[in-house]
Amino acid sequence: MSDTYVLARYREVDPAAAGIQRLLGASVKPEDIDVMTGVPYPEEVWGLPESKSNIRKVAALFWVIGACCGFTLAAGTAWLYPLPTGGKPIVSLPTTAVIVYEMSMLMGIFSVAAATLIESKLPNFKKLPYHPAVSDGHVVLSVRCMDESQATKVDEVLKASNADEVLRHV
Amino acid sequence: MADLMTATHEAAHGADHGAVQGAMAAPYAGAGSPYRWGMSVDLDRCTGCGACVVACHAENNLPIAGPIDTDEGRSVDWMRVERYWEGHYPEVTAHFVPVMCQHCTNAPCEPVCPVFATYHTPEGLNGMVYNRCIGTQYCQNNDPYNVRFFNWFEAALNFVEPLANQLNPDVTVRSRGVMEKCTFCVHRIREAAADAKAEERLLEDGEITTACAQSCSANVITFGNLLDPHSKVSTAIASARRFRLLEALGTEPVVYYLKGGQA
Amino acid sequence: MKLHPPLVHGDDKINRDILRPLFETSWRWWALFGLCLTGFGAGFVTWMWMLGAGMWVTGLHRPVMWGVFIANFVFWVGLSHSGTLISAILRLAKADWRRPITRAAEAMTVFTVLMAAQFPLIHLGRTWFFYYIIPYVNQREMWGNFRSPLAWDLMAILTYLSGSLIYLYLPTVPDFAIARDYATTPVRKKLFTMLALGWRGTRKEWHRMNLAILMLAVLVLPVAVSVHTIVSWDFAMALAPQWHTTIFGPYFVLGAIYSGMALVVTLTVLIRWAFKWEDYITPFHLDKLSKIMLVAAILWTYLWCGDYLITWYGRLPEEKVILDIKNGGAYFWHQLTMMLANTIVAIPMLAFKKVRTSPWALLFLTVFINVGMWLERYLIAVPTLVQKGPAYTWTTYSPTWVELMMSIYPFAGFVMLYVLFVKMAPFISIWEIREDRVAEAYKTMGQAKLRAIVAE
Amino acid sequence: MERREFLKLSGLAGTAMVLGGCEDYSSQLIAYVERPIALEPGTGNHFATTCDLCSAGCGVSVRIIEGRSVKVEGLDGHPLSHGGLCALGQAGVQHQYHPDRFRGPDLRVKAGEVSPDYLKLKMLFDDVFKAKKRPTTVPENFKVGLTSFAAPDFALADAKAAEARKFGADLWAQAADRLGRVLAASGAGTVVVLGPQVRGHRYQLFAQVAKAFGAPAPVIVEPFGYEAVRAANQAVYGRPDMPYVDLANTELAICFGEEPFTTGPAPTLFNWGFGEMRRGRELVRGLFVAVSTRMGEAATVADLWIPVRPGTHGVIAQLALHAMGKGGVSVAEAHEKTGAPVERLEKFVRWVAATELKVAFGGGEVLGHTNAVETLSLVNGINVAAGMVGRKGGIVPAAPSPIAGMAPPAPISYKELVKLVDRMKAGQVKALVVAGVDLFMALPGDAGLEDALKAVPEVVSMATVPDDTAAHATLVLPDSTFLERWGDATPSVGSGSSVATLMQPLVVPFFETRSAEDVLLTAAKAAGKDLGFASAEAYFKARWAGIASDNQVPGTQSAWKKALRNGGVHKPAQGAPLAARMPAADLPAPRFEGGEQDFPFVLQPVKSMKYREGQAAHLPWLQEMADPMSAAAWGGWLEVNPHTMAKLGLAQYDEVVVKSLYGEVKVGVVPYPGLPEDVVGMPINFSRRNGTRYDGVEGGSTWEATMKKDPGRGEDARALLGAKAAQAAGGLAWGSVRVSLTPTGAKSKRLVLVSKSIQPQESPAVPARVEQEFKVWPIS
Repeated sequence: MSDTYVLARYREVDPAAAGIQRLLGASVKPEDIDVMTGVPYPEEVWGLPESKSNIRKVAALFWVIGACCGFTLAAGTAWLYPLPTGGKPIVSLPTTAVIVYEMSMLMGIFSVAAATLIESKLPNFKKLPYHPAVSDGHVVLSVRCMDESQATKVDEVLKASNADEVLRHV
Repeated sequence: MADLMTATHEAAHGADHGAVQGAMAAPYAGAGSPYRWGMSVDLDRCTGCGACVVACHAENNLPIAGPIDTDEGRSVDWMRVERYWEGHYPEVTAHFVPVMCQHCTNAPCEPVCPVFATYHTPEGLNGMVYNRCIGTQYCQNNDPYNVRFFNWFEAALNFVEPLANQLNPDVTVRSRGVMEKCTFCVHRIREAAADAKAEERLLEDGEITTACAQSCSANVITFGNLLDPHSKVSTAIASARRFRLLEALGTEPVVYYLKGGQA
Repeated sequence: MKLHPPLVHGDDKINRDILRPLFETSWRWWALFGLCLTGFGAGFVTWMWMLGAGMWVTGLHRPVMWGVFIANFVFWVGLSHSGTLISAILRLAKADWRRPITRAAEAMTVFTVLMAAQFPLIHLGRTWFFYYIIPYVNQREMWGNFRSPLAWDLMAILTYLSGSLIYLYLPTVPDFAIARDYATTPVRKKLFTMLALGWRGTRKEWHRMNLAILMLAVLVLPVAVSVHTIVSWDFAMALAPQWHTTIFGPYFVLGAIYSGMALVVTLTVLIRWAFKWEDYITPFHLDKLSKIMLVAAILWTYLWCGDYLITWYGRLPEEKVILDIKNGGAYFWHQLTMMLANTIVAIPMLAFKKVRTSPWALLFLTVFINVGMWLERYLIAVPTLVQKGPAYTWTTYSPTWVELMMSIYPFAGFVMLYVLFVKMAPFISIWEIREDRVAEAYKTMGQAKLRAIVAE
Repeated sequence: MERREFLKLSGLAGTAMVLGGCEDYSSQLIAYVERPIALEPGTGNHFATTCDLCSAGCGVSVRIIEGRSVKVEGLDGHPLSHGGLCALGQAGVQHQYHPDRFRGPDLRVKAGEVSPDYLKLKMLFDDVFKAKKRPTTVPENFKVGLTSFAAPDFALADAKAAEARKFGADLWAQAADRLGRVLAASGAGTVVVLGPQVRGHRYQLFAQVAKAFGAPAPVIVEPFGYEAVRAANQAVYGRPDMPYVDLANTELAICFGEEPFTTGPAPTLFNWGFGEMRRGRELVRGLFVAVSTRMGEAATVADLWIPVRPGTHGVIAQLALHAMGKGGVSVAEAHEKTGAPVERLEKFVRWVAATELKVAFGGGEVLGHTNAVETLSLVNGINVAAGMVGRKGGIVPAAPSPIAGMAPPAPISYKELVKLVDRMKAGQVKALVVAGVDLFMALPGDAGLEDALKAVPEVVSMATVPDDTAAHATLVLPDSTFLERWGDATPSVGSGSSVATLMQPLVVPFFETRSAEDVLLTAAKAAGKDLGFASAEAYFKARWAGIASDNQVPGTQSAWKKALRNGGVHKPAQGAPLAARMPAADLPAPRFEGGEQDFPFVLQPVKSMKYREGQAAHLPWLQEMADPMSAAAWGGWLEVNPHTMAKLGLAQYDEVVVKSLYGEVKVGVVPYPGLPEDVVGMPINFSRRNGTRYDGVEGGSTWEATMKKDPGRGEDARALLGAKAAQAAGGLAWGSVRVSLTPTGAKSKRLVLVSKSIQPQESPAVPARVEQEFKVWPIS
């Protein structure tokens, strides 16, 4: 049996945040609670454990890889097939530096974009719990429930937290 | 890394190409070529007769641009005799300077080509590979002597039949869209060098010459091996009259001019 | 003041206002698109014809190998600068007034670079072999020459284009999601579902998105600077008089920011007028943009004067002859118009708040500035070449109709892509506008005690 | 293997590249292992022959690859070319492969109207080209570069070539018949006119044929010739021929008006001499002084240029005599008469006085003045006064040809030519045979040559390439080029050697052309006057029989073969001593036609090395190359002093109408600082009314690659000259016309400038740049 999600729509942030506190109080695990919003809110708003991300590290790593690629491209290929031009050394550091710079930046940018998508599990066209009111600025809580009994319990908690709407996503 | 760079650099250019006479004595260490082609142009002998210009056209299949394109600056003269006026009548003087590709040791046109269509050969020639050229025209921009030429149109079409029968089969007719320039008659060098190699000997001085030098009855132009201290060109440029065009740019041309006048 | 989202989904005013151009198409849009398509098509046909005929159809000849084509290239690369660059700077500086501007500016970057990147190809003698420049493994075992500034150009423009595209696309994903939710026809629904990548606005997605935007801003900023620096090096690496100067890097970058800001203002004014977005783009925003433009104008003028003075003072014969034809010869009017546009008229006018906040005055001024900036590119490329090298080979240059067509081509192409983009994505970043309003609205939030302005 | 056989084979092997090959061979194959010894596919061979594009007669070495002549080079060790060759000689291959060359004989029914037979022949040859160069994908009229070529259809080309050759041969049979009939019918009314480059036994054969038919001896016409030089030489040296000016060994050379290095009687020889004089000796560097009105190439390279008013060159000769204490005029007087700067004159006097070995010679612009003979006599007088006649480093008598009776008589003078034209007009000439010269190039516009030719019932032209004379011909019998035929020459100027050069057919005649000798022999035979020679080869072999004793080396090649190999025979020699009479001291003032009021400028016609006496005008290389001084190309230009231009409000490229008493031409202006303010220069003989696509007055041909309409070369400067202006020696005083300039307000569409930056006053940096380029850097 697949997971059941209980969605709660709030017009305002405060009741939504309060709702989360109630859920936590009702011993719902923090990792089962997700918030969908139309704008980014600071993490602290929800009182949930902070999200972690490796984007910075990935970017740094690929920046270095890009630099190496740039060096290989500029210096390595010149050395593979040495053709002297204009009295300049076959491996000319100043010109190589330009390529190293551009390649590292290119790889850095690509890696940031890729890491963001991968960490966010995007693109994802599966039917995941969602409510189009998010687009209008509503806050939607999504709670993953293991079974029907838990879902019913969560339903009650959310309804009690002034949610404008509570529905199920199967 | 530093070793690698030094080694390759020297391979290409010889350790010290800055000093004038010393440069020519220094071989291309890595490449080991016994030749370094150079030229002297004695301005004191030159009469501006233009024989070299036609010789170059005949030898190298230079296209005929026609009146309109010539006026628009699209004629191709790998070799040209520049004329400079100074002053006013009657205190007027003029100078002739035959100018062709200077085959600079530090050629500014070479490194800017993104596809290696032009590069420096071990024999010191500024090589031009037509079929690699994509026509960025950057080399001409970076060429302080304006001796590179672009093929604005399909040259083969202006060699109206039967004029095309005159074409030299040793030299490519360049296609539209590529740059070209004086090659120091590289096809002559290659042919003779191959023959010499088959006979297991080096080319002797005077065995080959360029079309321009050959045509000049006033013997203005001398072509030869700068590494051979006894070659005619080495002897000719051992002169106080020697100078090179735009020498201050540091391009180190191998075409040496000998100043005209009573000096 | 509290922000009150609508009671029912699909009734949000911001969403409706900003998404309107995506879903409604007027005859005026078709007219503009048609006009641009015609111009673009005519330019493209001209290009193809030139490919068949040869470069002799242009006014180029020895030694003027780079004429209007390269001036166009530099101009369009320059225009691209104020999009990504300014957006990145403003994001990093957390300048909240940027919000209604950035999307239009970033899109401008992508499309101007797309136009600019064609010019090196247009200019090639053998365009059909352009791939020789791309480093790929081939049977000849030959690679490109990375000592050539043109190879740097390739890398820089590639990086810049990729970076700008990503930098434009990623922050638009949440807006694509909104468009997806608002779309009514199946085709649009499908399109925006694809573009939105399944974005739901979860806590993690927003966290990563914000981090990614920050990282991209950090990375793309130096790339933008390097691109125009490298374009300037195409000139500065050449041993040609007036080109071979160290000032070209910063000079080009500042010129690029200047002309780019001018185009941003032009577009902002026009968008504001066309879509009646006066509520979102206010004179306050125009004032801010104009102030950046003013700073760029002053700095550009400073560098130009420095370059001029040094050349004038040095009196190197080969540089002086080129200065002479700009000061009193064939290029006198070009230079005068350029100085009028970029300095003499622009700086005093921008000093007045009245001008800075008046959309129509700004429209006139910014278009004039870009005329001046195009002339500046032309003045960099052409006078040096007509009197370069031995005086025997000096010449003159006058463009032909081919160059004219190829100058119309990028304009038409750019506007065409831009108006197409209007149909593809919200032109103002909806979520950023909303974020701004949210941030201003809340003083205390849930469990946190926060200041009035909140931002990630 | 005999050379002739080899040539046939080489033509055959080259069918892939060349039309050549006689019809008998063109579709056969020869086994590679049995190929002639000299024929290596892809490898060039050099053969010696003689250039006949001007009267100098330089020995040349021609590179032949697979039956094609690809390059004409100087012949090493030849006394005239010294291994080098001038621009014109090198363009010989373009003469050979000129696209507008006559394809074969044109037996016209009416003068000037091309016969249907010729058109058919032309079409047949065009079909051959089409079969070899077949454009695909793009229609003919869109030849802009997309054109790609289908594989040549050699079988079709061979078939067409065979057809064309056969048809041409048939035409030749008729043509020879017709020529024979014409000669027989006209008898004493026949006039044979030959060009100045006819310097060998060709003249004797023509003379023999003329005699056989009862016609007077052929005459040689030299356009813009050296009548005055010959007259002055006759007066001073006692012989009219041109001696050897030994520049190589002299200390001071004084050149009066001549452009010896570009257009003189033997440019290669003088170039060599100049190089040797300047830098050929260890210790001595000879000085070169140029005396001229217009600063040309000689004045440019001179150590001292003495600018003189038009026609006053002789005063400087008098000054030189004065410097040597032989009368003459003083510096002050010379300055007054010539306008030359005093300090230059003083320097000149010092140099003349200080040097022992000196040589003076003249020509060029001096020849155009009414006082040319007197001036040149005074110039020769310098050599006499300095004791340089017959001395090394001075005037060396020209040695006769090693083959006696080879040299033709001197060309007729301009005055005699005019008389001939008058006789033609009067209907006294029944048949005119013209070979190797375009009479229009020798006469001013108002000479009425066109009417005269119309009055001649039979005009036979032996031109290789269409020219104005051929356009009026009733019978065109195209001569083969010097690369395709037998011939010989002895130089018209002294070279310090006794020289006879041999011309041999190096390639098969490209089109259906025949050498004039073959045509004459056949025609004579057809008319029942067999001269006893089977062919041109037999004729020349017989004439050269005399060299056998000199050259025979036992056990080696025959003398004939050796001569062929060496391109003739030559050995250092001097002619019989010259007389050394001092000329008359007086110098008449030059006369000019046209009043100073109406015609404020003196026209200085320029013999440009681009066009020479007109024989180079049809060659695209020479049309396209920049004139060394004006940097103009493709046709004519008008040289005007920049100050004059400013006064007239003229700018570069402005079109002006140049008007003289005799005619007017429209031409574009080029600033020329090397001319006085009241003199304008314009090249002559650069265009033809009925020329080829390259030298036509009106354009018409479209440049295939660029689809640009050729504006044509424009009306020639000859139109400005008057026919009556003759000198004492009978030469045309072509430099004695005054003109007016009227701007048309338009820019000239015909002016073509290779270099446009020739206004020093407007580009102050030009001299600076020159300084920089000429800067001498110390040796490290």
